[in-house]
Amino acid sequence: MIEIRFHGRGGQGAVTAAQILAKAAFYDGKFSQAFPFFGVERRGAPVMAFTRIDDKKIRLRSQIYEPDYVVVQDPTLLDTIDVTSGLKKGGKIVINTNKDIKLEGYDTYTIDATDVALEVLGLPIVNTVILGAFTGVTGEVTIDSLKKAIMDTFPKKLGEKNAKAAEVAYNMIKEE
Amino acid sequence: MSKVKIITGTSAAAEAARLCDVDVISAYPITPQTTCVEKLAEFVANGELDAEFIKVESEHSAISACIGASATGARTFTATSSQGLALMHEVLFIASGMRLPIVMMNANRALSAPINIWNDQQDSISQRDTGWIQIYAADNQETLDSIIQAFKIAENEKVLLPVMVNLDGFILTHTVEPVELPDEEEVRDFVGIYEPKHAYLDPDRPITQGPVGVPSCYMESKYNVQNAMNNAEKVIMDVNEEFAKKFGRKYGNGLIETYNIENAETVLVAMGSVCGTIKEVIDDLKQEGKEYGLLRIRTYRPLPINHIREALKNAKNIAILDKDITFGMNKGAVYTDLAGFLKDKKTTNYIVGLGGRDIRQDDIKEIMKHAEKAEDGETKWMGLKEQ
Amino acid sequence: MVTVGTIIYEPGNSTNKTGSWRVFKPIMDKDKCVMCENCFIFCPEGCIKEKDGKFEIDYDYCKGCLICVNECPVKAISSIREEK
Amino acid sequence: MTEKQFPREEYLASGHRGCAGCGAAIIVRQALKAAGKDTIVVNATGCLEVMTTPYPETAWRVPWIHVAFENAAAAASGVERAIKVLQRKRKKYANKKINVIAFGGDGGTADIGFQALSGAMERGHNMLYIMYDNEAYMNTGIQRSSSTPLLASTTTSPVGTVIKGEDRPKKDMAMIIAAHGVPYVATACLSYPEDFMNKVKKACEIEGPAFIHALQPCTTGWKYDPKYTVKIGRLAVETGVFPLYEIKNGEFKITYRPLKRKPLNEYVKLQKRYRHLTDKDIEMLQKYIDERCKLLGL
Repeated sequence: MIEIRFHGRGGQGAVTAAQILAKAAFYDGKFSQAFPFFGVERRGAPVMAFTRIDDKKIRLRSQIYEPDYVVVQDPTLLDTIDVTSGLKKGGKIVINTNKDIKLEGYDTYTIDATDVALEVLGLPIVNTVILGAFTGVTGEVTIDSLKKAIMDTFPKKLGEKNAKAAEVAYNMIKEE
Repeated sequence: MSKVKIITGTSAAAEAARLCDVDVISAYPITPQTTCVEKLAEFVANGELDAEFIKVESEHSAISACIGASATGARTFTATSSQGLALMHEVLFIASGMRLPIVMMNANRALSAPINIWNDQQDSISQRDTGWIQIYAADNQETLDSIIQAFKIAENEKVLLPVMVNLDGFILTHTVEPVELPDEEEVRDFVGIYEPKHAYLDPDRPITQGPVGVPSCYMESKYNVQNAMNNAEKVIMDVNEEFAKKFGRKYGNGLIETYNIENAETVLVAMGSVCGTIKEVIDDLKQEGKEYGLLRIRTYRPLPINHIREALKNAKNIAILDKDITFGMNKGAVYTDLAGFLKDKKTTNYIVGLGGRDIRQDDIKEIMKHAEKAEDGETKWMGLKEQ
Repeated sequence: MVTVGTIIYEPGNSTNKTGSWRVFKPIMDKDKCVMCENCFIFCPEGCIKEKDGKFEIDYDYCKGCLICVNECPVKAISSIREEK
Repeated sequence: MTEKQFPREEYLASGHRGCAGCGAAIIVRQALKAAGKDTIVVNATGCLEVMTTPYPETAWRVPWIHVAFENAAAAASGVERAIKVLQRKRKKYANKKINVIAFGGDGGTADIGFQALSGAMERGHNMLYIMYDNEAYMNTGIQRSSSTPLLASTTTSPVGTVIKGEDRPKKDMAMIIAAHGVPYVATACLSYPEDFMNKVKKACEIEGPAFIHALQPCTTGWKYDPKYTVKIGRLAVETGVFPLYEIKNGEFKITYRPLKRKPLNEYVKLQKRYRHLTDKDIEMLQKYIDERCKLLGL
């Protein structure tokens, strides 16, 4: 079973990202589950969301403490939160930042998702962009399934734009 | 055509109500149920469900309007959680006493104070004696399937009791996972149309519903409810079978579900989503050559006493998990219910997951180990921090 | 046997004879009555009924409140002590 | 008078257990004669419910439901919407206009049922709510409600050595409901059956929520000879204690205007709940009533 943790701020769509990833895995023929960290956070506050992916039906209902992957949607979170908490040794972490960051002991990937989002979507909403990067980095889901999952999460036009944004990020990170 | 969607538990509940073509919905928002009524409001607003949605000003009015609607002959659905369910309390007795087959989704959440929006089962457990059938779902698929079954159970002429389908707050309500949505036509064929013979208000048949139950009739009236509960046991099993035949899924015998119980001396008894985690642990330990079993109580009311006793007949150590507490007794309600008819067994009670305290696999392992050795019968509060 | 849901299926079957409650008894003088309907519409029991164009008091149910006596504009209803 | 003024059909059967001279029974008889057969009654817990339905007997000849004390308006909401959806989806109650009438006492309406009532009125259900106001909790033995008038004695607003009767004025339910913007609000009294029944008819005909605040003299709670139920109701109106008006689509209209308002004394002297009043008390009350009548243009 693969476990992924998303870090974001309330309103940035971390929960939606976790759900889209779960959908994408399902379209790949796998079983999946996604859930938010059940907090009391409001818009702007740090939030977490989780995805589990497995080849068999997922029955586990506890929270995720030792993820295989971590996704960080907002670089400012790095200052206040231990984003690598519990991350498995050598685990991959994908961070939205325009800086070159390396986190000791982990496979760190960076992408300026805000820039991509502004360019493709015209909005600084990074959740689909960073999912594209995550897909490129990990290969845990296929880019086609990710795009499909994005398309059926948003209304038609918005879905197309977001799928495009994910693909741009996917290609960018692949080329690195 | 059935189709699989990745949806939350509350969406699954809303989808079930839509598939059952409910006539009247009356509900009030409360975390973590809210997304269910939002979804239903959306269905009605988009014409995907032809129903009247009464946007009441409280849960008390929600269930009261449900009674009015059901007593007029409409298929009626509501949803709530925690404080909302507690606010409904007095009216819940009235729904069962009037024999109205209302179906409710309850998102299990802790009760104040301190205020807490997270999961435990104190809310529905506290409504144990209201005469409602109580089903506890273990995942989102079961939530959807149970609500469909609930209408068929509730509206059965031998039953005619309201049904509460419980799902763990956040753990299921806010988790997305694959859920198969059965074909609408097939569901409607399965549940049929609600055509009450006993209770409906019609000027051409002026009946009096909810009269004064004088001492000469009150006991009989309540005995009727108990009889209906007795009948419900078989009806729930039959509906579970019938559902399996039509839709290919079943939940134990409808009343209880067992897992690896035949190989195990130590058996855990639990309700709701934690059973998934327990199964996972059982499978892990099996690989290490250790055998543990699970008895999941799916139907808490009627409590299937004979089925539980039979399932546990070979168990040596019985660990009963409660997401609730009976203050002043230091036991959970499930434990106190079961202890009465498992007198010859060694039973230990574990209070778990109150107010959203996560139940980890390690907690389950600890319970298993503890139950094997426990002698004193003391209740153990799992994960309690030192004060 | 108590019905399912304790429902009463026979409308208006409250046939218990509340006339036995009476201490005073209204007596209607049909000749004086002008059919103004005051007694009829003010009776809490609905036991003043029209029969053959005249009002009659149904003593099976009249509790003897004497509203009719008090509201009759032509004094067609008088009261006496109930004899038991 | 040759033409029949009032319908002969009875929808509340004799044999109910109301007190001799019960005003609530008169209100129900009159209201149902006006509403007719195609009516469903929702009843809050209270005297009316208790006295009419000791199982297995019922005084009701229309379909009737009682759920609890504080939720008649909510239960009626459910009945009304169920009729609507069943007419639409299942062709039940086809081609029939069904009146949904809720009866609640002052406690079940102005106090414990206030929230449910406010919700139902605000939501626009096509129903009529009739508050039969006997100005205290009569079913439990004459305790004060928010509808108990100033200085009236009840068991929880007793005449003591320090406090003499109810110390708060009566809550104005009709105006509160009018503020909800519902299409029809009226006050009524059983002593004016034509006026009351006209209002019930209008309330049933109008689309949307309607509310009638009906004053109901209570022989037991107000402590008077049962034969005076109608007379005391009439005096309440003639003195201006309980003015009769309606507010139809926002338009206020006095429906009965006494030629000359009678002095309050005539009203209070018949009721033992007021027997402790001094001349000064009556003067104070008279002034209070005069001011209120002035506001209404009476």
